[in-house]
Amino acid sequence: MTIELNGQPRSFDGPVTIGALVDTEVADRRGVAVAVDGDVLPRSSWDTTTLHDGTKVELVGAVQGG
Amino acid sequence: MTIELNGQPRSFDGPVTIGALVDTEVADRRGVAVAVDGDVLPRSSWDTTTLHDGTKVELVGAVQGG
Amino acid sequence: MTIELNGQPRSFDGPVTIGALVDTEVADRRGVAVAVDGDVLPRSSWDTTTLHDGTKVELVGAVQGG
Amino acid sequence: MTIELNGQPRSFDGPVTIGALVDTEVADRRGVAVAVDGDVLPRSSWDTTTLHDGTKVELVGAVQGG
Amino acid sequence: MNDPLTIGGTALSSRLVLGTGGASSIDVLERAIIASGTDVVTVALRRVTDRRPGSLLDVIERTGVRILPNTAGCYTAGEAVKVARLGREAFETDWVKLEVIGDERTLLPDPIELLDAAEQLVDDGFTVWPYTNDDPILATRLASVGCAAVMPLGSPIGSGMGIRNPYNLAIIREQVDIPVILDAGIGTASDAALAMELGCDGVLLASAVTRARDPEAMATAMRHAVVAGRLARDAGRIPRRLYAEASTTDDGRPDLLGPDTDGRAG
Amino acid sequence: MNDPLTIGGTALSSRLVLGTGGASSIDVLERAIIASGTDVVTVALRRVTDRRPGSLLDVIERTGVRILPNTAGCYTAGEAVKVARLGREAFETDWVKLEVIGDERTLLPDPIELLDAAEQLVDDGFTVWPYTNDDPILATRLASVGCAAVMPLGSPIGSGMGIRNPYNLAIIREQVDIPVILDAGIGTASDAALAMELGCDGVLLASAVTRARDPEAMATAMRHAVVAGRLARDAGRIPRRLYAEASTTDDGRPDLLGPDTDGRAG
Amino acid sequence: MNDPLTIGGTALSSRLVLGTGGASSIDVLERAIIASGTDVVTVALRRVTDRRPGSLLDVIERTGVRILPNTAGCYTAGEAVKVARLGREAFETDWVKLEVIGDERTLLPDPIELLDAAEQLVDDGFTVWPYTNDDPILATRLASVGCAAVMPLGSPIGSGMGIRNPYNLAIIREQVDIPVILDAGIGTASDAALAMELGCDGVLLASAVTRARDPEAMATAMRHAVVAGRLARDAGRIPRRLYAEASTTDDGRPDLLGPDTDGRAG
Amino acid sequence: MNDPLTIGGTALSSRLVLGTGGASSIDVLERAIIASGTDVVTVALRRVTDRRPGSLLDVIERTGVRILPNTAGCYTAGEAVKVARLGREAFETDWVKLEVIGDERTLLPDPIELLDAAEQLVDDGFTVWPYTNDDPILATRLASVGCAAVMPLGSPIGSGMGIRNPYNLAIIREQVDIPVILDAGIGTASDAALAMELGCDGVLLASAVTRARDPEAMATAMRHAVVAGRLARDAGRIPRRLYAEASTTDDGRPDLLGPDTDGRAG
Repeated sequence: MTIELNGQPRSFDGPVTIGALVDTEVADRRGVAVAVDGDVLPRSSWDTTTLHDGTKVELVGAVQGG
Repeated sequence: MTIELNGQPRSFDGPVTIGALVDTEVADRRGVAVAVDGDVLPRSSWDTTTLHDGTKVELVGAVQGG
Repeated sequence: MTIELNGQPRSFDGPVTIGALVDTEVADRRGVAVAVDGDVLPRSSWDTTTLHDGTKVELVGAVQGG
Repeated sequence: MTIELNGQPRSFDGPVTIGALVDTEVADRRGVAVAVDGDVLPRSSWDTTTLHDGTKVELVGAVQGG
Repeated sequence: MNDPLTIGGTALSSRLVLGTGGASSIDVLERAIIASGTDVVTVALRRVTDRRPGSLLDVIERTGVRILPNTAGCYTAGEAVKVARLGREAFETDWVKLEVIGDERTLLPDPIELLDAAEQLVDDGFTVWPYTNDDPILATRLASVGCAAVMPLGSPIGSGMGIRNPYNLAIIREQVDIPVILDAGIGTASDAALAMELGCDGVLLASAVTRARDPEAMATAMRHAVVAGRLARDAGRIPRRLYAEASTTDDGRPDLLGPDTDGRAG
Repeated sequence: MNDPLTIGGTALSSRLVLGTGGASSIDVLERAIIASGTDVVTVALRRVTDRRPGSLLDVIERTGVRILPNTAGCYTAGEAVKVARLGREAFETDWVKLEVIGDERTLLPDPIELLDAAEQLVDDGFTVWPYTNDDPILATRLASVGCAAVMPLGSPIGSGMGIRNPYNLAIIREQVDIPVILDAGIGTASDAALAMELGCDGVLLASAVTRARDPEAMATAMRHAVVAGRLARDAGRIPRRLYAEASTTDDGRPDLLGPDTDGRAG
Repeated sequence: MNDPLTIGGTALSSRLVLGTGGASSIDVLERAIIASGTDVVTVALRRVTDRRPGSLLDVIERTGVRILPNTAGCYTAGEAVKVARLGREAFETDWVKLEVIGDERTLLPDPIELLDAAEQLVDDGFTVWPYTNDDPILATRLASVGCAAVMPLGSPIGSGMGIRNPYNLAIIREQVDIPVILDAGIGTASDAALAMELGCDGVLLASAVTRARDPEAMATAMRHAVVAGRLARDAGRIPRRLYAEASTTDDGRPDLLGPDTDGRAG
Repeated sequence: MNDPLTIGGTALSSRLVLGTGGASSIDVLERAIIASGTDVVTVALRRVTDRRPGSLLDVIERTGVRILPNTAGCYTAGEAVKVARLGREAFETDWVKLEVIGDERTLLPDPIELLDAAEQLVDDGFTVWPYTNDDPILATRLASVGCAAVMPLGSPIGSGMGIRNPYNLAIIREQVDIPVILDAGIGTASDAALAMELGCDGVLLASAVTRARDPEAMATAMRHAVVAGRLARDAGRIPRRLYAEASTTDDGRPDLLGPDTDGRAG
């Protein structure tokens, strides 16, 4: 299964949840957020939402900004 | 038949056109315009448009303005 | 003997020093200064300088000022 | 005889007037003025004033200026 | 100068547009129009109250200027569109000075209603001259919907405060490729000259002339000021410097040392 | 306009005085003089370096303007007095633009040396036009010693910074009863117009014209600007207000309520 | 001072909001946050590029300030709404500094997209702090759709040009009854003080501190400046006058006439 | 801050000097002195009219501030010199705020009399703080005759017009190597901060505090403002730019395209 994470392709075998994806990317979940196929996914749904082939995921975190 | 001209009631017996109404109000048709029931009436239709009971007519002319 | 103090005539009988004059005018000598006939008189000379008939004395003190 | 003209030495044999000096320097006398040893010499005295050894002459003319 | 301002395909020889509001009499207005040298005057529409509303039109015809009908007093796009259409019927012109006001105290334009009305009127075939604030973004949007010019304010209508934010006008001039006409806020001649120096293609003013103590003299002043500012813009001004730059050379200064000078002369 | 400026008994039809410094060529200068419409130009004196120093004078004679000799580059009263006398001999005029500089970087006048020189030259029969700073007290003192005019700066010579302190100029205009001519700092046309609006009787400028990209065009701009500012001053400008004042009446606004308006129109 | 700023029901003891953009390092930022005394800092969201994006959050937690997520870089209402929702998920706050930009060179807000986004976010339960231009009409509309504050600019983001149009800020302050926070354009301490004197309830700045040569010192300066401006506003400043008013009485001046004075002393 | 201002060998911890004129009561003055944090207050001399002129001195002793006697009201050098000597006798200090006024309406200093008096007083051993106009040349001359500081005005005494010509102050700061203290014209806190940002070493003000509606609050505001301006000057402000500079990077902006966005987001 191949998804797109922040514009880059990523492959997995077997089902993966958003929560699992987040945990592979960042050391802790503070201050990050996720959009799936252009819609913001509430934090509460991360562990119950699974990725499908072609899913576009945006994973964002805090940066300095005015 | 009673119409409203610039917010004031006006009565007529028998049919009257907008053009006739305009001519009773101003010496010449230069620089004036008419709206009937909230819509602007083209100059070309003045003589073919007749008033009905309750018609609301706005007759406006040029004034100094910035 | 008549002198002029701050533009007003003042009379005395017998010799008077500037120091004595100052003491009759103000409760203490802090923050006051004296000019005699247009020249500033050092504090140290007040008690050794005597008035003469017609002497013009200016006695000034601190006021609020920008 | 050596004089100084505008800071440069100039030698002449025999007597020379300011007027003659001016005429050797400029094509016409319009718009020029002369100072001799630091003092301005009236135009009217040019032809009656002669140079002496060591005389300092300033000869100035019109230039663009704000 | 042979330097016309072209708006909606029409070339205007004067870069000054005169608003007719505020004149104490029709005669004063006529003399001001003539003195200003303008080619275009604004006119408003109100309910007819006498049989001869035409005297203003007579002045306009005598002076040979064009009419730019305005939508003064409108607060919504819908209302402004209708008043623009009334103007088209009354004066048989598709020109309109579009005003959609957001607040009666400041008479500042409402950006949302203004853009909406501008779009409707352009679609309806009008040559739209929108009175706008000095926001470069709104000016760009007005240009992109097809307005013939943009008319940013210098300061509120009739305030005489001149140009409060010259930077915004300079940015607008850079960002749109249609004529920019300063509208509102001019108080005196130097304001009009400054507007042109900032790159405006023209100036529209009313109160500064009509409410001056001597409208005819002020109209003449404004005519000269707009020409002066336009020429100065094109002439390429000197740069600003914190310090001085001598306009006279120091070379060849005479040595005039004498008893009464102190040596600094050298 | 038939509104001459009279200085030292001479009536000048133009209120613009042109400094000749900074022009790239004598031809450029001649065209600028003509375009400016001025009656008076300033000239400096320097050591003669060629046999024909007269070309500048030829231009001045052709254009029919008067010469105002200056004392540019002097740092002391004694030196300035001598240079003024050289000018009198060179040009056979008792007019002098008196400059006594205090610092070469800012070219600002030295108030003490300036007043001293002015007094000496007035006593010697000169018609003294002192270049001064914008201090109203010094201006009053220059007037009291008999100067024919005072010429306060707007900003440093050649800086193009315009009028940095309009208040001082307004105060000077109120406090002296001789002509006030703004000298130095003008960068563009609106600066010259503003100077006149503040009450100045004339404007003297050099670099703004001679160093502009197109001196002839800028000279024309300045001619218009000075006329514009003078007229505007006399025409009585409208007051400044924080808020707007409508130039179109609200009376008689038509009622155009319809399905596509939201009711705010009433 | 015990004079809190209350926004969306939250009382803030400091009236200074610090943007975190532009700091050369996280340590510099931390010292600046502490020196500024602020209670609130802005934060942006970008794609995660390393496993530990948290260091900025650690600073925020250590300093005990609140997070105001922004929507920097959005050009449309739809995009800004989504970024706001990302911020809510990331930081578990319903606060949002709403930015919808209309042009990348000026970074000025797009009034139409901004109002649209503000309305959507208010409906979605956000406490909306919109970054807006200085147009009083747009500010009024933002207030009317339920924004918690309005944040007009003084000049473009990062320009350091200060407050270009103080009049508009004063009018905004009069016309809305929610907090007005000056956002963008502050260059130095006097700009921040002036903003408060004009009636702003707070100041938001980033570059002025983070890009100063010494961010910690400038942050301290801004803390004092905001307090100074707030106090001065409330203290009731003296009126401006063209002329002087003596702060020392003339009554009782001594008569010191003597040989070395002239008669003016009396 | 540990950043003392040293004048005539005395280090002052506060850079604010408070004039005592204009306070409605001695108690109001005392609270203002304390709130301002100043180390120095000015005092004038007038004919004694009651037996206890000392209450002002009591306040000064209680608050522990130093006295800077002034020569307010003098119009000639001779008179000012005598008043300075009276002050030395009255307060046993060789400090003097030298004022020599040229005109009672503007209270502007007379440059010629001022320089003359300054020279006499320096020769007589005084530490001279001259109140001067904003002319850099006069400031340089005052420094060259040995004044301990120069105190240029921002605008006329009591006018509250702030700093009318910031350029002159900046030039003065560059051209003299003694302390520059802005004296006169301050109206509100941002004026004081600006003075320090321009490079002034201190600020002297009276009416701005004593005639404010709440003198104690304004004194506190001025204390903060002077600290803010000083820190900002030293912190190195960001440069001014006509256009924006983003404080948030565009790198890593998420792609949130969806049905409700219009594509500009990319």
